Amino acid sequence: MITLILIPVLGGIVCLAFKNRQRLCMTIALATTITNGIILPFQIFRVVEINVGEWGNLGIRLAIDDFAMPFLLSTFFVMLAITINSIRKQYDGFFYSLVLILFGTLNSIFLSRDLFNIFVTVELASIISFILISYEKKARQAWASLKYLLLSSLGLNLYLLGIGMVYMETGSFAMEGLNSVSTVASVLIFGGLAVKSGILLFSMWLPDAHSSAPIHVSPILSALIVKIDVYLSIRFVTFDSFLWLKDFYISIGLFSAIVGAYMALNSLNAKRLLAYSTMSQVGFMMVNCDKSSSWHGFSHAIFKTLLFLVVGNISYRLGTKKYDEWNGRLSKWEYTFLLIGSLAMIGFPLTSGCVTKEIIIHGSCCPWVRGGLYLASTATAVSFCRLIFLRPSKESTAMPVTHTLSYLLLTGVIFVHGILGFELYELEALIPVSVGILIYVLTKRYLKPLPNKIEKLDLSLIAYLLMITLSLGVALLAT
Amino acid sequence: MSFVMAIAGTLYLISAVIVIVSRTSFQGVIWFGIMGSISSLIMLMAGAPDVAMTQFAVGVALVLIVYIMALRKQRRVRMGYISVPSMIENTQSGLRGLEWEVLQHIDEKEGYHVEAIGFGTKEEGMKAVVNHSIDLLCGALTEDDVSRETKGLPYLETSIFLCEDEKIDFVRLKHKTRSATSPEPVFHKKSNYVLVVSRNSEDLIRDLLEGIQDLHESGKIKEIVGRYL
Amino acid sequence: MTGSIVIYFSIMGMLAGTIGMILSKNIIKKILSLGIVETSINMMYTGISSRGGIIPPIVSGDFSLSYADPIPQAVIITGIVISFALLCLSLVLAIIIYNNYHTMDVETIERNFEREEE
Amino acid sequence: MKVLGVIAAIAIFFVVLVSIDTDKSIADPVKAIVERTNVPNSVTAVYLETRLYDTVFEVIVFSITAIGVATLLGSLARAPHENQSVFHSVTVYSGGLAALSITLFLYVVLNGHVSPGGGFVGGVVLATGVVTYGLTSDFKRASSHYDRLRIKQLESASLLVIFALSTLIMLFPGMHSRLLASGTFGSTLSGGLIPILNILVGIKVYAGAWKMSGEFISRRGTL
Repeated sequence: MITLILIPVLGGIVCLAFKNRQRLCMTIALATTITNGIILPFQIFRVVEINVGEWGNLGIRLAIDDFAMPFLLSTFFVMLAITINSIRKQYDGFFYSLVLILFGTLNSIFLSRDLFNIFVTVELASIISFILISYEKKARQAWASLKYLLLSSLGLNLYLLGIGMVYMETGSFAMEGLNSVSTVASVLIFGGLAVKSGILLFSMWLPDAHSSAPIHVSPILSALIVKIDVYLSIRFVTFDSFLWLKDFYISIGLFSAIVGAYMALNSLNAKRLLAYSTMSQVGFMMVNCDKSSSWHGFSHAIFKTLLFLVVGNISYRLGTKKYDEWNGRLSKWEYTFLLIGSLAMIGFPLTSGCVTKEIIIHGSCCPWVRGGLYLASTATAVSFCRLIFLRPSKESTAMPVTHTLSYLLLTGVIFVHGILGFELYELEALIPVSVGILIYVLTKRYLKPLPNKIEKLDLSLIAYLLMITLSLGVALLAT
Repeated sequence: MSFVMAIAGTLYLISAVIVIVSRTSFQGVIWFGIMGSISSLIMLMAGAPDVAMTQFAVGVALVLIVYIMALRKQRRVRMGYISVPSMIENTQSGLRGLEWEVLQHIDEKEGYHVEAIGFGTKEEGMKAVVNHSIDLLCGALTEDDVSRETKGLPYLETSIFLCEDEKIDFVRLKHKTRSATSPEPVFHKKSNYVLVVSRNSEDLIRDLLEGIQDLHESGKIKEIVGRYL
Repeated sequence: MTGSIVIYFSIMGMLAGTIGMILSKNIIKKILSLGIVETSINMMYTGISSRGGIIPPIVSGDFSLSYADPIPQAVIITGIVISFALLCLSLVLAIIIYNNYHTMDVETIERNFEREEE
Repeated sequence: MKVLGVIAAIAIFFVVLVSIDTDKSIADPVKAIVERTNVPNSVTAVYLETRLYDTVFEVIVFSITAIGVATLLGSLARAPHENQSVFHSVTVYSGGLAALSITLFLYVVLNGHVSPGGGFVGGVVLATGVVTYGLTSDFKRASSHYDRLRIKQLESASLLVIFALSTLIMLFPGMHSRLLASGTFGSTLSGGLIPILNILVGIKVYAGAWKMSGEFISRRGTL
């Protein structure tokens, strides 16, 4: 099981050593991802636990179980698609070593059962994402990355404070200690990691960071780094001292789903639309924190990567991110993959998005939550109709083979998952989709971009601290 | 033992607060170094020599070098000044005056290293600006002092008076010891005080313009003028 | 007893750092306040380790002395080096921004970005 | 609006201050650690043997940041540092300081498992010494050693060796504890693979810290 972590990291270090030979690093990246994919099925389906170095309670424990399995699968698929897609963009060796080490770190986060080890690996993943966001050294990317850095390291310091309290109360950093820990420590641990989770008001840095990142970096951010906290929250909710979190998540998840979809509705920039919809999809995952949301994490990672790659390459080719200027200039192939991605995002039957979204909607606890989720999925439907109703141009410009290869890989996963998991009640999903299309056609002209004043550095910092005080109040009242 | 720790803890908090309220970020960095060494001292007393060594080496020595390198970005601004009472003058406690206050406000945001050089007369100062030996000249200069090679940035309206056929601006007139017999000063024309900047420092001009505009918007200019005139 | 004093002071230090981060307008000041939060956390972990005793955990044979707890200390050495790495990265980003906009002031930077947005 | 943020921060930390209970369970693992690793300095034993897994990620964080800073700063113009205002008294002192930091580096790294110290401290101490020498007196001479000693190749080689050694230790803990038990308690050669890891981490951290501050200096000019 350790090989899942060691092979990508080893590949990353070798790339680091030969970082000026670009072709060699690209082949190393491809080879490592594929070998990781080959050994993945043997590791995933056995529940295994390892004490690293047989140190028992003092040392670090790694364990695999079915919470982590969907995330490991999605990490592999996303990394494979991105490596294939980035062959034409001539990134230098350092980019591939960053991506590979990030791959290994994500695998390690999904396996580790030790709180401080999670801190170090999440910190490494964030440092890699800060460098990747500002990889093209533009001032806008540097500012988005700096905002993300300040907020995320303040959050991780609160997380460190929470672990300190856990160590004081239980005497070790093991995750089982979370069963008998004070609520304030659980709030700090939740609040510290929530800054990276993409829930609205917690991480207001997300739209800027995901929309200004380079083409092959924003899918990594949206599909993988956001899933770190989704996975950790699913795991934390199973412990006793986090019981208050389960119903707190319902309210903020629902709030984030609806308001995120509304903000996605009103954005003109395509990448910003996808960033806001990531925040609303995270809200979907958080509503009921159990295996269904981890599978929704898997399907969201796949179709969000497809969307970000397609949108990124189109905006790179046409030079503009505003999608209403794309009318009539998209090639046929690009339009079809954009259509598939948006349909999966809306939750059209036969796609993986619909399978997992329906499980969540049916699994949600009470009717008002189900109504809220339907409202959010209609709002998502309206916002993605803007991409669906773009007219492709007549002549079909050739698309590079690496792009088609990676898109086909992702669409294959979407449809296989969609068809395998097809249930009858999924036809219900057609209702929000059709209502969404109807609303879109009626109100096409009135939608104008919202002022994003809340995304300023100071305001997102204050919003984050206010949300932590809110969760502190909810936790103390609940127990 | 716990008494000593309490003292060190309060010292630590005081230096942390000073870092936050320090005016320029350069001062903040120095106090950050002091705070880092106090915290490594506390760690040593708390029985963690390894951590104290790492904190001191990383958190104080290397951090200070990196910060100074980052703050090193500030431009070295060579400022010539002609001392005019209440506009800009060199008192024993350093430079004081309305123009110095304006420059301080602009410097606060940009964080310049200002080197002040005194000049006897206007002509000397203007010659120094023309041959770019200084970047900026100030000292109650008005628009008609600005020659072609330099650039005048107006920051305060004033009026010029004719007194004994010599053009005197408002401030110098106020401080000029007028004997009873001198004729009443006659209002000559509207003009405004200028900061004379040498042409080749473009970003300095842009920053000063931005600072002056910010001063007018935020209304601080009236408050400063009220204090000095 | 000494451990809890260090812990209380470090939490107050974290409070000071967070308030500094909110109130300061200059990017370098915000990064400095972040440094204060990180130094306070590192100090808190030495407080946690010295609850049991303040004798440095370098053993010279007999285990009867009341040693400080080595695990938080070892763990926080990693934390210190990580906070240094974060600090260098944030300073580089601040310099890149300074080179384009010649200002370290948060409002002017965000005003420039809004002007570019339209 | 900022006042709201300040009030929220005060509320959070006040509740934390009130609810911290420092004397709940005080663990004392020194005996278990030292007995198994047979190394006097239990802090180094923890972060190089018990929690070696964290330290591997830690070294990767440091090297990634060092190269990341170098590439991100690559976009800026190199600042000329010919007219370095050199004060001769300072050069003598900083030269002596650099030499002293080399000896301190060797002491701290070699018996980091016996007396307080270790790879991280040693690397940073040496980097600070050499950087102050480079800053105050002659940056070109200070950075010439970087290519003469081929530290770039040494750095990536030490990263690979650290990674290989730590995977070996983690995969075969039994063998490593037998190796640890063989050395006599407290002597410099006693720590099994720990001193070797210490030296490699020291070189790695020195190279990373030197590259980072060197990049800063060459971009922003010396004092």
